[in-house]
Amino acid sequence: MTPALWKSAANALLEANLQLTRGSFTLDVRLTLAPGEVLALLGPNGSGKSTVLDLLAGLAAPDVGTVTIDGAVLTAPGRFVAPERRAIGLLGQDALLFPHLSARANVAFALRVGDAQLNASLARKEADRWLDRVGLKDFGDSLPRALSGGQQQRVALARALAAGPRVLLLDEPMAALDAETAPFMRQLIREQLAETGTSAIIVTHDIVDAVVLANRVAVLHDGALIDQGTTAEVLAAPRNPFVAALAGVNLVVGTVQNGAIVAPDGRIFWVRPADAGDLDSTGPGAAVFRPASVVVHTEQPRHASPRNVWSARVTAIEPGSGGVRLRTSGDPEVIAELTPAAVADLGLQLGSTVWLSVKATEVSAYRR
Amino acid sequence: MTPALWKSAANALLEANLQLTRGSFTLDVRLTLAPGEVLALLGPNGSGKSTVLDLLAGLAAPDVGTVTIDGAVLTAPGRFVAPERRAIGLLGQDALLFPHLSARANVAFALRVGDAQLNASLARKEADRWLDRVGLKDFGDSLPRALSGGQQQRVALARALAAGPRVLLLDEPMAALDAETAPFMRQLIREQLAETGTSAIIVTHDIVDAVVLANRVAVLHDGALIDQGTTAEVLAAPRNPFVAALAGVNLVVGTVQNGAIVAPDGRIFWVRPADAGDLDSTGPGAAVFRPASVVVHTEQPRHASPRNVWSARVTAIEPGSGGVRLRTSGDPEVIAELTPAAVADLGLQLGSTVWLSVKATEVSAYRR
Amino acid sequence: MIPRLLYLPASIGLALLVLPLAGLLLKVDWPGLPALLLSPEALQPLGLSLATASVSTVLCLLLGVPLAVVIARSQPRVAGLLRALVTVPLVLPPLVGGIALLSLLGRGGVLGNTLELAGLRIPFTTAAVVIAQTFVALPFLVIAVEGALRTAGVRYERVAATLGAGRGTVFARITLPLVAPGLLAGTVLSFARALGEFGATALFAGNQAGVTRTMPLAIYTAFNGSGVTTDQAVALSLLLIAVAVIILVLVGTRRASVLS
Amino acid sequence: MIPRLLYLPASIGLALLVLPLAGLLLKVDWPGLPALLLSPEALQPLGLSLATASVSTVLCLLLGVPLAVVIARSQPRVAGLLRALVTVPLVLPPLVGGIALLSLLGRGGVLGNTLELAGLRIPFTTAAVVIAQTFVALPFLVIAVEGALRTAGVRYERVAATLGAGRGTVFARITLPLVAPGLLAGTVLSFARALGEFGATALFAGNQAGVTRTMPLAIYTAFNGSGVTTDQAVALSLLLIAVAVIILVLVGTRRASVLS
Amino acid sequence: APSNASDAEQPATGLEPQTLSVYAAASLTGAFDELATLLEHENPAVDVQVSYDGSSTLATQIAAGAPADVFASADRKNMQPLGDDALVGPATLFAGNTLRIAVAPGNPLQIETLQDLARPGVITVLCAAQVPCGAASASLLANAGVSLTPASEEQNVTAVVTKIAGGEADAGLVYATDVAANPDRLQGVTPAGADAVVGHYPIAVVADSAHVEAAQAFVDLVLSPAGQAVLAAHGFLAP
Ligand SMILES: Nc1ncnc2c1ncn2[C@@H]1O[C@H](COP(=O)(O)OP(=O)(O)OP(=O)(O)O)[C@@H](O)[C@H]1O
Ligand SMILES: Nc1ncnc2c1ncn2[C@@H]1O[C@H](COP(=O)(O)OP(=O)(O)OP(=O)(O)O)[C@@H](O)[C@H]1O
Ligand SMILES: [Mg+2]
Ligand SMILES: [Mg+2]
Repeated sequence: MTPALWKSAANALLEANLQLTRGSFTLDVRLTLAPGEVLALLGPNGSGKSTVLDLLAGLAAPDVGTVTIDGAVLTAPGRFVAPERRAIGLLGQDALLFPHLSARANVAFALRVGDAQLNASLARKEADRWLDRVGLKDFGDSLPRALSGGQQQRVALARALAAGPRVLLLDEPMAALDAETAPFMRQLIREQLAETGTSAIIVTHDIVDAVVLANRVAVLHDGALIDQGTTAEVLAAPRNPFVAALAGVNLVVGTVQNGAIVAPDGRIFWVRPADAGDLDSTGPGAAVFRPASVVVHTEQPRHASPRNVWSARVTAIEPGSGGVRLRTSGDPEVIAELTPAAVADLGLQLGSTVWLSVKATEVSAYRR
Repeated sequence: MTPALWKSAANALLEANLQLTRGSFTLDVRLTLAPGEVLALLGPNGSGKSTVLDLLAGLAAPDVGTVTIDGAVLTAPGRFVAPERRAIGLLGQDALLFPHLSARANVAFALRVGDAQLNASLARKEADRWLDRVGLKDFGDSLPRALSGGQQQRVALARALAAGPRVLLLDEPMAALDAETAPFMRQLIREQLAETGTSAIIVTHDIVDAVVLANRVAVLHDGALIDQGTTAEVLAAPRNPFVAALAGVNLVVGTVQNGAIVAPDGRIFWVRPADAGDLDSTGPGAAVFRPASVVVHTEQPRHASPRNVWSARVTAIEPGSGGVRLRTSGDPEVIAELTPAAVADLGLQLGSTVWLSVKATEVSAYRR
Repeated sequence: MIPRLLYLPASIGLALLVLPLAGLLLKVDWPGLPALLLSPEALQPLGLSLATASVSTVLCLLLGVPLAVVIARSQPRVAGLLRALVTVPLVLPPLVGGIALLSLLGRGGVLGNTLELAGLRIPFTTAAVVIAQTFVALPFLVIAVEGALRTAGVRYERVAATLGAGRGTVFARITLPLVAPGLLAGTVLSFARALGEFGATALFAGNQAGVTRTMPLAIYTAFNGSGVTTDQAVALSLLLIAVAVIILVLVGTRRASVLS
Repeated sequence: MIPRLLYLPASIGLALLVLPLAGLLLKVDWPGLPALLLSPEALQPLGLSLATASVSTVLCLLLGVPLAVVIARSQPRVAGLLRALVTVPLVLPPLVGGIALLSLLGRGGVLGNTLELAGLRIPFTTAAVVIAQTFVALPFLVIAVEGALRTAGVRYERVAATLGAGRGTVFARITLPLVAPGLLAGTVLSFARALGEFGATALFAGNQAGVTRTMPLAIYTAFNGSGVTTDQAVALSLLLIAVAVIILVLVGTRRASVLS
Repeated sequence: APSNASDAEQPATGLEPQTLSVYAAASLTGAFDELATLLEHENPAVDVQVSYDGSSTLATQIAAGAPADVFASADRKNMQPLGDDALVGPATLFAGNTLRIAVAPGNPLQIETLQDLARPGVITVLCAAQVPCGAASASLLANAGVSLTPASEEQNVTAVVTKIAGGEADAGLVYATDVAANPDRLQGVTPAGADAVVGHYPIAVVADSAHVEAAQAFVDLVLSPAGQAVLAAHGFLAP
C-alpha cells in the first residue's frame, strides 16, 4: 500500500472515495480515472466490484464518501446527484433488457435518451447499425425472451455503448459470450471507447479482457484495493494469490532470508541475482515464477543445476493454455506446466510423488 | 456428418431425438449419453444449447421428438413426464436462487427433495457442508440478494449437485466465477460426478471446462450438431471456425486440389505429407495449423523453406495465452502468435502489411 | 404445474361466485324480458351507468396511478400508513360513504359551502354520481397498481436511469408498460366497482331519471316498487351483468394478448 | 425515482379518499361518543362483524388461492373467461347479490330446497352472513393473488421442479412464499370488504341482533331508526373505521417487514 | 293480566319462553319498539325482536323463508302477494299515515302550499313513485294539480328526511310520523288535501310461524286500544 499507488491524478476525470458497510462486508476504496483511461477492476467473487460500480453510477449511496466527475460533486455528504444526471453509464452483471421492448427498441431507447433531437425512425436505423455491430442484424424484432443468454448480453452491450456516456462502467460484459464472438466484442468496445474518448471501468474475471482493453488494472480484495498499476506491472509482480491465479503464475508469499524467499512451509526459493540484491535484510517478501519453468522429475534430481528442488504430491492434473497443468501439494501449492507427452512419459497420476525444481534465474522476487 | 459419429450407444443412459422450431430458429438434434459419461456441449451464442437442456429436463416440449432415460420414455408424441419426475437436474444460465430462502435453505431445499427421510436440522448441517465446499462457509444465512453474482452462481451449483439427480445438466456453470475459484469448482464438479456416477452435460464457452470435465464433446451450430467425439479428436480436426476459435487454431475450410487446400480467397495451403496422400481427388477439405506456427515477416521472404507464403494486413493485435496474437486479413482470417519482443522488433502496428509463412509440415488437413 | 389437490377448492370457489348468478337466471320472466330491456326505463339508466362509470374509471386512472406510484416507492412505514388510508373506503358500508361525501361536499359541508359561494352545487348532479363512483372505485385501482409496481421492482427503472433517461421518460416508457397487466386489472376492477356502485350514490347524488339514476338505483327502485315479485329488478340486474361480462371478457382477452 | 409531476394528482387522489372521512368526524357528537361506543348496541355488532369477517376471510383464502392458481396457470382464453366470471360479483349492486343468494339458497331456491330437506336452513343465520361476505369478498382475493402469481412467473417453480420437488412441495415452499405480498394484499382487501359488506347481507341474512346484525346493518338500523339524527350511525361508522384502520395498519406494517 | 315472577315460571295464562320475531316497516320503528316492550312486559318469558327495513325487503325475505312471526307492512302492495301465496295469515289494517310538507325549522323559504314546492329555486325531493310514500306523494300532487320535477326521487322516506334535515334539500313530502319523530330538525306543513291520501298499514301473522300464539298476541296488542294509543302518539292515524 505504498502511497505512490494512490497518487491523485491532477487531470483525473472521475475521483471516488467510498466507504460502505453491508452486513459483515466492508468496502473502503479510493480510485481515480483519467480522461480516456480504461481501468480493469479485478477481484475475487464478493470482493465488492459490482458494489463499487453501483456507488459510482449513483445506484447506491456510500455510508461516507465522495464521487466527483470533472470536479463536479456527484456524491458527498448531503449531496447526491441522481443516476440519470451523472453521465455515467452502467452495464450490469445481468443484461436486464427491457422485457417489453424488442432488441432494436432497447438500443433505440438508449440512443434517443442520449440525443433528444433524434427522431424515432432515425433512432431505429441507428439501432439496427448497432445490432449489426454486435452480430445480431437479424434479431432487431426479437423480444428479449426470444434471445439466448449471449445474444441478450450483446444487445445490452450495444445499448450501453449507444447511450454515449462520459464514463462507462462494464460489469463482466463478456461472461456469456462465445469464444468466436468475444474477440470481436472486445475489439468493438475498444474502438468505441477510443473513438468517443470515453473513460471506462471494466470488471472482468478474464485476464485477456484486462490486457486488451485496459490501460491500468486495479485489484479489489475484501472491499479494499490491494494493487493498482499498469497491467504489465501488476501481473509481473502479483501481490496476492488471486492476481497470481489470474496471471497464471506461481506466487510464494513468505519472508526474506539471506537473499532468498522462505515459504510458509519452510521451502526456500532462491531468486535471480537481479532481485536478490534487494533482499539483504529480513521482512515480508514474495517469489514469482511461471508454471512452465517448473521441471518435474520422478526421482530426486542429483548434481542438477537448479538450486530450488523439493518433493510434493500431485493433487490435480488439468489442461492448461500451454499444455497440461499439474497442481502439487505444499503451502502454497505450486503449479507445473508440461506437455501431454511428458505427462505420459513420466507416468504421472493423481497422488504420484514427484520432485520439482526451478532454476533460480527463473524466479523473480520483491519485498512486500 | 459421418454416420459413425451418431452411433447409438447400446448402453446409452439418456437418448434424445429433438426437433423444434421457434420463430426462424430450428433445432434438430440427436444425442446420447452413456452412464457416468460427461458430455461438453459447445456452440456459439444462439446455437440452441440452452434449448436442448430445457427439452431434456422437461421444461419445454419438442415439436417432434423423444427423450428416454434407461429405456423409460420421458418425452414422446403423446407422452410427457413432468420435470420433477425425470431425475434430470438442470442448473440454468441464471442462478435463480429462491429469493425468499437463505443460501443454506436453498441448498437444504434440494437435499430434502432428494431425500425425503432427511430431517430439517440434518439437512441444514449437510447444506452447510455444501456451502463450505463452494467456499461460502460464512454465507449460510445470507439471502440471495445479499450475495454477489459469483457467490450466487456457486450456491446454485451447490444446490444443483446436492439434489443428486441421475443426469445433471449444467448451463455455463463457471461463467461468473473468479479465476482463483474456477479451478476448485471444476474439481468439485468432477469429483462429485465421478463419486456419484452421475452423467452430465455441460454447456460452456471455455475450452478448459470441456477438457477438464468432459469425456466427450458435441458442437452445436444453428440448431444442428456439427461435430461430436472425444475432446482431443474434435479439437485436433476442427470442423468449423467456431471450434477452431475454441481450440485456438487456424482453420481454412476450402477445396482439395492437387494435394493442397485452396482457401475461398484463392490462397493455396500445402499440407504435411502424412495428410497429403488423402487429398488426391478434388472435393471439400480443410487445413488446420497453430498460430504459433505462423511466421511473420515485414518483407517478402525469398529462398525460404516454407511453401506457404502470402501477404496480409494486420487487423488486430491482442494478447494471447502464449504471447501476442496478430489477426490478419483474408478469407478466412489467419491468426499468428508471436513473442512481445518480436512484435516490437518488427515494429508491427494495426494496419501494417506483413508477409506470413507456414511450413507445410505444420499444416494438417482432412476431407470434409 | 398446478397441484391436483387445488382443483376441488377452486371449483367450490368458482361455484360460490357463479351459482348465485345462475340462480338469478331462474327468477327471470323470460317472455317479458325483451320488451323490458328495450324500454327507456332500462336503457336510460344503462347509458348513464356506462357513461359515468367510464368517466369515473378515467378519473381513477388519472388520480390513482400517481397515488400508487407514491405509495409503492415510499419508505415502508409511510407506505403502510398510506395503504391503510386508501383501503378504508372499502370498509365503509355504502350508506356511510354517502354521509361522508355529503358532510364534505353537501350544503353545509366543509367544502360544500365554499363551492356553493362559487355557484357550484354538487349533490343531485351527474358530477355527484361520478364523485361517488370514483370515491368507492379508486382504492381498487390504487391497490392493484401498487402491488404490480412493487412486484415489478425498480431494476429496469435503474437500468434506464444509468442510460441517462429522466424520470418522466422512465415512467412513461418503462414503468407503465411493465405494470400494464396490473394497470389493466386495476382498471377492470374499478370500472366494475363503479358500475355496481349504489349506496354512496343513492345518498349523495340522489335518484333523478336521466341525471343521477344509474342502473343500480333503477334496480333498487324497481325492487322497491314491485314488492315480492322481483322480476323487473332481476331483469335489470341481468342486463347490467350481461353488459359487464361482455366488457370484462373483451378487456380480459385483450389483456391476455398484451401479456401473450 | 418518482417523477415530480405525479405528486399533484396523487395528493388529489388521497384527498378524495381521506377528506370525506374527515368530514364525517365533524358530524360526530363527541360528548356522547364514549357511552355509545361502550353500549351493547355498538359492541355486539362489532364483535359479530369481526368474527364473521374473519371466518369469511379464511374461507376466501381456502377457496380463493386455489382458484387464483388455476386462473393464473390456465391458457390465456380460459383465464380471461374465468377472470371475467370472478369479477362479475363486483358489478352487482349489493341488493342484487342478496337476491341472487336467496334465489339459490333460499326457500324455493335450487339448492335451498335440497338443503331444506336435509334439515339445513342457511338464510337468516350467521352462516348466511359468512356466505354473503365470502361471496362479495372472494373476487378481491382471487384477483389480487392471481395478479401476484402471474407477475411472479414460473421461473422459480421450474427450478424447483428440476431439483425434483413435487407440485405440492413447490406450491407450499416456493409459490406461496413468493406471492406472500400479493396474498397479504388480497387478504386485507377481502377482510375490509367483508367487514363493510351490507347489501347482500341485509337481504340474505336479515337483521337480527346477535345473529346477523353486523356493524353495517347496525349502522343502517341506527340511520333508519333515528330518522334525522345520523349521530348514532356516524358514531358506529367511526368505530368501524377506527377498528379497520388499526387492523389495516397492523397488517400493513407486518407486510412491509415481510417485504423488507 | 298482571305479570310477576311466578307467572313467568308458571305460564298458565302467559306464554312459553320464546323469541318472537317481528318484521316491520322502517317507519314503524319508534312505535313498534314501544309495543315490543309492552308485550315483553305483559309476557316476561317472551323476547320480542323487531327487524325494521323497507317493506319490500321484508316481504322478499319472508317469501324466501325468513323466520318471521309477524309482518307489518307500510302498504298493501307488499302484503298482498304473501297472502295470495298463503305465506301469511289474514291481514288487518292497523294504522294510517298522511303526508306533510317537511321543511327546515323556521320554514326559511316560507313554503306553505304544494305549489310552493314547484317554485324555482326550491330544491324539492320526493320518494320514488314506486315506494309507498312516493305513490302517496304522486296522488297528493295530482289531486292538487301540481306538477314538479324533484331534484331526486329517494328510495325511502328516511332518505327524504335526511336530505331536508341535512340541508341538501329545501322541502319534500314525508309522513306525519316522520315529522313527529324529528321535532328539532324538521318542521311540518300540512298541505291541502292531505287527509284524502292515506297510506294504510296491514299486519299479519306469518303462516310458518312457530310462535303463532305469541304472534297473535302481538297483533292483538297492536290492534288493542293500548296499542293504538302508542301508534297515535307517534303520529299515526287510526286505520
Ligand atoms: N445487502 C447486503 N447485505 C450484506 N452483504 C451484502 C449485501 N449486498 C452485498 N453484500 C456483500 O457484499 C460483497 C460484495 O458484493 P459484490 O456484488 O460487489 O461483489 P463482486 O465483487 O461484484 O463479486 P462477483 O465477482 O461475484 O460479481 C459480497 O460479499 C456480498 O455478500
Ligand atoms: N420464443 C422464441 N422465439 C423465437 N426464437 C427463439 C425463442 N426462444 C429462443 N429463440 C432462439 O433460439 C435460439 C437458441 O437459443 P438458446 O438460448 O438455446 O441458445 P444458446 O445456445 O443457449 O446460446 P447462449 O450461448 O447465448 O446461451 C436463439 O437464436 C434464440 O434467438
Ligand atoms: Mg459482481
Ligand atoms: Mg444459453
